[in-house]
Amino acid sequence: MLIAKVYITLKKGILDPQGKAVKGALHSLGYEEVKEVRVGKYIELTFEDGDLSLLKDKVDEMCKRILTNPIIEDYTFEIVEG
Amino acid sequence: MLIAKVYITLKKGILDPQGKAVKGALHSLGYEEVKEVRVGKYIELTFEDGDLSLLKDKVDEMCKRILTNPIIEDYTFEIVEG
Amino acid sequence: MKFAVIVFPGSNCDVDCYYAVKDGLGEEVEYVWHQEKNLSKYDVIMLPGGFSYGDYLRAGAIARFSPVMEAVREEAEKGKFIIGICNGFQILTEAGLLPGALRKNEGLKFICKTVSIIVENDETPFTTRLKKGQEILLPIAHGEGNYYVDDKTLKELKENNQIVFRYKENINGSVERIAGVINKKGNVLGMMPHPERAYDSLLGNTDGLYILGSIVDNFVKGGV
Amino acid sequence: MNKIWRELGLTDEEYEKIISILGREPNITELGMYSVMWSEHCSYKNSKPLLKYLPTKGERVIQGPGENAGVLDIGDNLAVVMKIESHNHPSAIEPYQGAATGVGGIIRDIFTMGARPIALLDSLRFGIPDDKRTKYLIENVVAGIADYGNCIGIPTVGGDTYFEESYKGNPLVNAMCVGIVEKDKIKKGIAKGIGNPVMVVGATTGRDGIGGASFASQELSEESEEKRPSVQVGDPFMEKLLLEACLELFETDAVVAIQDMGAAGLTSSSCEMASRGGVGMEIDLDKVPLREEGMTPYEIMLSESQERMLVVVKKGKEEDVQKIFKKWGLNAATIGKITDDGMIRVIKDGKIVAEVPAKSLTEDAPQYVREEEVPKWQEEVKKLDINEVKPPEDMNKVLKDVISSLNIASKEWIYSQYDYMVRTDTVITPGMDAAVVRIKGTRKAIALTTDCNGRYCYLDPYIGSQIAVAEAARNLCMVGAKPIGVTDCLNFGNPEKKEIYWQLKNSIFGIAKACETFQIPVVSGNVSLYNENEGEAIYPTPVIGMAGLIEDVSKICTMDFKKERDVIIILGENKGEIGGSEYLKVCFGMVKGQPPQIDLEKEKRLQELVLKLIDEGLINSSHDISEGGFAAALVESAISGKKGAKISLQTSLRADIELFSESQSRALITVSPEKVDEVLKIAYEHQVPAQKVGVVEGKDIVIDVNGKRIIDLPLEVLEESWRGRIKWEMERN
Ligand SMILES: Nc1ncnc2c1ncn2[C@@H]1O[C@H](COP(=O)(O)OP(=O)(O)O)[C@@H](O)[C@H]1O
Ligand SMILES: [Mg+2]
Repeated sequence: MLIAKVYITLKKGILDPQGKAVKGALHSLGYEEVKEVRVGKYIELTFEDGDLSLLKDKVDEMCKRILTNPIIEDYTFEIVEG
Repeated sequence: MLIAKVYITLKKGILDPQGKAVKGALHSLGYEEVKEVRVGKYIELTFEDGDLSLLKDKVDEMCKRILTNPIIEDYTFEIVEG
Repeated sequence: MKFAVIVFPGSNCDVDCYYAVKDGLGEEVEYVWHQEKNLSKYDVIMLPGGFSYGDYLRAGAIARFSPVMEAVREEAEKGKFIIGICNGFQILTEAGLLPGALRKNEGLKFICKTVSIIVENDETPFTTRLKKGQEILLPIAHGEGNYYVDDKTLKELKENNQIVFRYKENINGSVERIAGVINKKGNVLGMMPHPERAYDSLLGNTDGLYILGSIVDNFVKGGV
Repeated sequence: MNKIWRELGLTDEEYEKIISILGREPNITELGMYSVMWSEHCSYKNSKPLLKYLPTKGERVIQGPGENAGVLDIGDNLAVVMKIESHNHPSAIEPYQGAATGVGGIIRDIFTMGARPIALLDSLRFGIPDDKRTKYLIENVVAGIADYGNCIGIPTVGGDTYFEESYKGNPLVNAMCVGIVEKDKIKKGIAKGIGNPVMVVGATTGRDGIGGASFASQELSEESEEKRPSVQVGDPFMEKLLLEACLELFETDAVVAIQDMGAAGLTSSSCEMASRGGVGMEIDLDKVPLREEGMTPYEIMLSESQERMLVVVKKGKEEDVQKIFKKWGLNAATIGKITDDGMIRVIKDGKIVAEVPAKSLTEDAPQYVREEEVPKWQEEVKKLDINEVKPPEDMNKVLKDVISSLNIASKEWIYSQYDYMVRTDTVITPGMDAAVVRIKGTRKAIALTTDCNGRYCYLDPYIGSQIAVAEAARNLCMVGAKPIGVTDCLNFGNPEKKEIYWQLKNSIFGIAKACETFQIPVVSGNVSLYNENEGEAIYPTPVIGMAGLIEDVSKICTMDFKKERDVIIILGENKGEIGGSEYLKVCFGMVKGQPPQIDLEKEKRLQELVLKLIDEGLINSSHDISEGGFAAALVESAISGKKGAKISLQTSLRADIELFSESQSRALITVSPEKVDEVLKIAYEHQVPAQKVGVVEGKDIVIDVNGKRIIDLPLEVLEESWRGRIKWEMERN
C-alpha cells in the first residue's frame, strides 16, 4: 500500500483568517511565543502498490486538477509506504 | 525560526464525509486507483528559535488544548527549522 | 424565452431560482439534472446556490466536473446569458469561466442577512434596469463569499469594467468589496448575493427583479 | 457475562424480565437490543405513565404521538407534519457534531412521514458565556445547527435561547422540524405484508454512536468521557440526497412502510415497525452495507450511523427502489423480509444471532411510576418581599441593562448564521414573535415558535409550564396565526429523584391543562431526562414547539412600529408581578418569588381578540409582552420599526414594577388614530382591558409614570446595547 500525503496551504500573501483566529486563541491562552499560524488542509490518498514515479505524476495531476485551487493555494506532497 | 507542522486527521472509525466526496470525485474523473481518501487539517506554527524539547511539549499541549478536537481527531507533528 | 436551472447534487436554491423566474418574471423555466450534456434548447442558464457535493473540499470544486459543465462552457462561448448565484458563482470560478476564487468569510461564520449592494456596471445585460452607483438591497447567505483576485487580475477586471456589484460595507473580506463579476465577453455573471430571493413583495423585497428583469429585456432585444 | 447488563444500563429486575420473556438468558446481541430499546430515550419508561395526561385529540389531528412525527390537517388536502427532539447529551460532549446530528435526525423524522421539510427551529439553553468552555459550546452548537440546516437547504426560521447558570454543564439543544405533505401521501412506519422485502437505504453502517440511546439516558459526569460512544458525524450532503431520493420514491407506489434509523439504529427501526404492524422481521446482517470491517452483530444492530432509513417495500419493487437511489448516488440493499411470527430474527453467516419478540422490545418495556416529593427548597425560593428590593435611582440604566440582558438581547448573532430564507417562503424572518412560512400555490402560511421560560418552571413547574404553552400560543396569535398543534420537548433532571419526578409530573399537568383550555392538541414530542451535571439538575425546561395556521398570508401582522403618531395600546392587565423576572435577575441577581400567575381563560380572550383585530386589519403592529415586561416589548417594537415612542402611564404600582413586571396575557399594539375607538370597543367586547399609553414618535424612548419622567433615551443607544450584547459577550476574552 502506498499513501500520498498532500499538504495544502494558502498562498503566501493571502490573508488567512482561520490562522489569525487560531493565533488569537493561542495567545489568549498564554502561548505568546507563537509568531504566526497558517491553517491548511491535509489529504491522505491510499493506493495499492504500484510504480512510484508514475504515481507521483498522477498525484501531482490530481492536486492541480481538483485537490487545490491554484489561484489561492499551494501544495506539496510525499508518498510513503503504508 | 522554528516551524511546527501539525497534521490532524479524523480518528479511525469516525465518518469522513469530505473524504468520501473527494474519493467519489476522483473516481468519476477516472482516478479509480485511489482506494481511500481522508481529509484533515494541516497547521503551521512559527516560533522564534528556542529549546527544541521544550517546544515539543508546548506544541503537544497546544494540540491537545485547542488545535484539535480530541474527541474525534488524532494528530501528529514535527518541528523543523524554517 | 426559456431558463434552465441546473441541479447539482446538493443544490438547494434551485427552487428559489425556479420560482423567481416562473412567478417573478413569468417566464418559462425547467430544472436540468447535472448529468445533462446538451443545453442548446435553453436561452438562459442559471447555476443556483446551495452546497453542491456538500461544498466538501472547496465550494464548487467537485461540481465543476459535472457533465453539464461542458455544456455550460459551450453555451457560454456561444454568448448565451449565464448567471451563477452564490454556489453557482463558486462553481463558475472553479471552472475558470470567471476570474478569481471565493474563500471562507473573513469572520469565519456563515452570514445570512439582507445587505446594500452598489451597482458598478450598468451596461451588462444583467444590469440595464439599474444605474451605475445605484444602491439596492439583496439577501446574502454564504459561508465562503470572500472574493479573491490577485492584483494583476484586479487591474484587468477594472480595465475591462468586469466588476458589476460591490457590497456597500465590508461584509466578508472580499477584495475591494466585490460582490459580483462578469466575464470579458459580458455574458457570464457570477454574484454572491441572491437576486432570486428578492422577487416577491410578500417577502419584503423585489430588488432582485432589476437583475433578472434586465436579462429578459436584453434577450428580447436579441442578446449579446 | 458478569452482570454485564448493569453496564448497559439495565437493572437486575429488568434483566430478570428479559429472561422471563425469552425463557432463557439473552445473548450479548439480544441484551444490547433490550438495553437500548428499554432505555428512557427509546421507551419513555419513566415518562409514559405521565404523558398519557396530555390531550392528543382534535379535529385536525391526523396522526398523534406514536409515529415518527405528528400530522395536522390544514385543509386543501394538505397537512403539517411536526416534531421536536433533544440532542442534549451528544451536544454536551461534542457540541458541533452533537447539534448537527440532532438537526439531521429531526429532519429525517419529518420526511419519513412523506413530507417535504419546510422549516427548522432550535431551542437552546446554555450557561452564562463568561468562561471558555461555555463559549466553546455556544459557538459550536450554533455552527453545527447552521452548517447542517444551511447545507441541506431547509431554512432555520426561529427558536429560543436562554442563558442560565443551571445549564452550564448540561446545555440543551432541541431541534424542531416542520414539513408539508399532501394528505393522501402520508407515510407511516407500520410494517405489513408477509414476505415483503425490507431494505436499508442511504448511508453505510459504521461503528458510530453505539449505545447512544442508553448514554442519553444517564447523567453526565466525569466518567461520561469514557462511556462515551464513538461520536456520530453528520453528513448533511448525504441527507440532502437521501431526502430527495425518498421523496422521489414516495411518488411511486413501492413503499409499504418507512422509518428513519435514529437512536438505536437498526434495532429500533425494525422492532418498532414490526410491532406497530403486528408482524415479525428477519434481517440478514451480511447484506447490510458496512463502512468498517469486522463489525459484530451487536455493533451492526446498535450502530447509530446517521442518514439511513429502513423501508418495507412491496414485493417485486426492489429494483425500482434501487434505480432511484442509484440516481442519487446512494445505497439501497435488501436485507430481510417481513415474517408472520412477530419475532425480530437476526442472521449472520447463516446463523441466527438474535431472536426476540418485536413487541417485547417496544410495548413490553418496563414502565415506572416514581415517587414524588415537593423539593425542600421550593417554599424558600418562592418567598419574595418586594419592599426589600429598592427601586434603583437611574431607570435609564435599568432599562438598558434589562434589554441588553442575555435573555432579552437580540439573538441575531445566532440566527444570522442560519440560512432562514432558502426556499423563498419565509415571510416573517427570525427576530419577531413567530416565524411565518408560506405554502406556495396556496394563500396559506404556517406560523412557528418555540418557547419556555425555565426559570418560571423552576419556581413553579405547574404554572411555568402553563405559561410556556400560553406564550407560544400568544406569539403565534401576534402574527395572526391560529394555534393548531404542539410538539413538546421535556428536558428534566434524573426522574429517579423524587423532586425531579415531582417537577416532571407537575409540568406535564400544566401543559395538559393549558392545551386543553386552548384546545391545542399535542401531536408529538420528546422526553430528555437525566439532564444533570455533577448531581445538579437543570431548570425544568418543557420546551413548547407550536404551529399556527394562517388562512390568508396577506393578513399577517408584525411587531415593528409602522407609522408616526400611531397610538400605542396595552391589552391586558399588569398585576405587578416581579417574581422570577428578568429585572429581578439582572438588577438584583435574584431568582426568587412566585412566577407570574396565569388565568388561561383571560389568556384565551386576549389571543382571540388579537386574532380578530389582525384579521379585520385594525392594527398596525402587535407584540406580546413577556420577559422584561412592557418596557422591553416597547423597545423591541421601536427598534424593529426604527421609530421612537412617547409614553405616559398612570398607575398605582411602583414605577419599576409597572415597567418590568412580567404579568401574562398582555400585548402591545399600535393603531392608526382613527381606528382607536373601534379597537377599544372590540377589546371591551372581549373583556380584555385596553389602555392607551402613548404614541409612536421621534427617535427617542420617553416614558412618564404618573407625570414624572422616568426614561428618556435615544433609541440608537438602546439599539446598540440590545443588538450587540451577545456578539460582544462571545468575542470578549
Ligand atoms: N436559537 C435561535 N434560533 C433561531 N432564532 C432564534 C433563536 N433564539 C431566538 N430566536 C429568534 O429571536 C426572536 C426572539 O426570541 P424570543 O425572545 O424567544 O421571542 P419571544 O419572547 O417572543 O418568544 C424570535 O424571532 C426567535 O425566533
Ligand atoms: Mg414574543
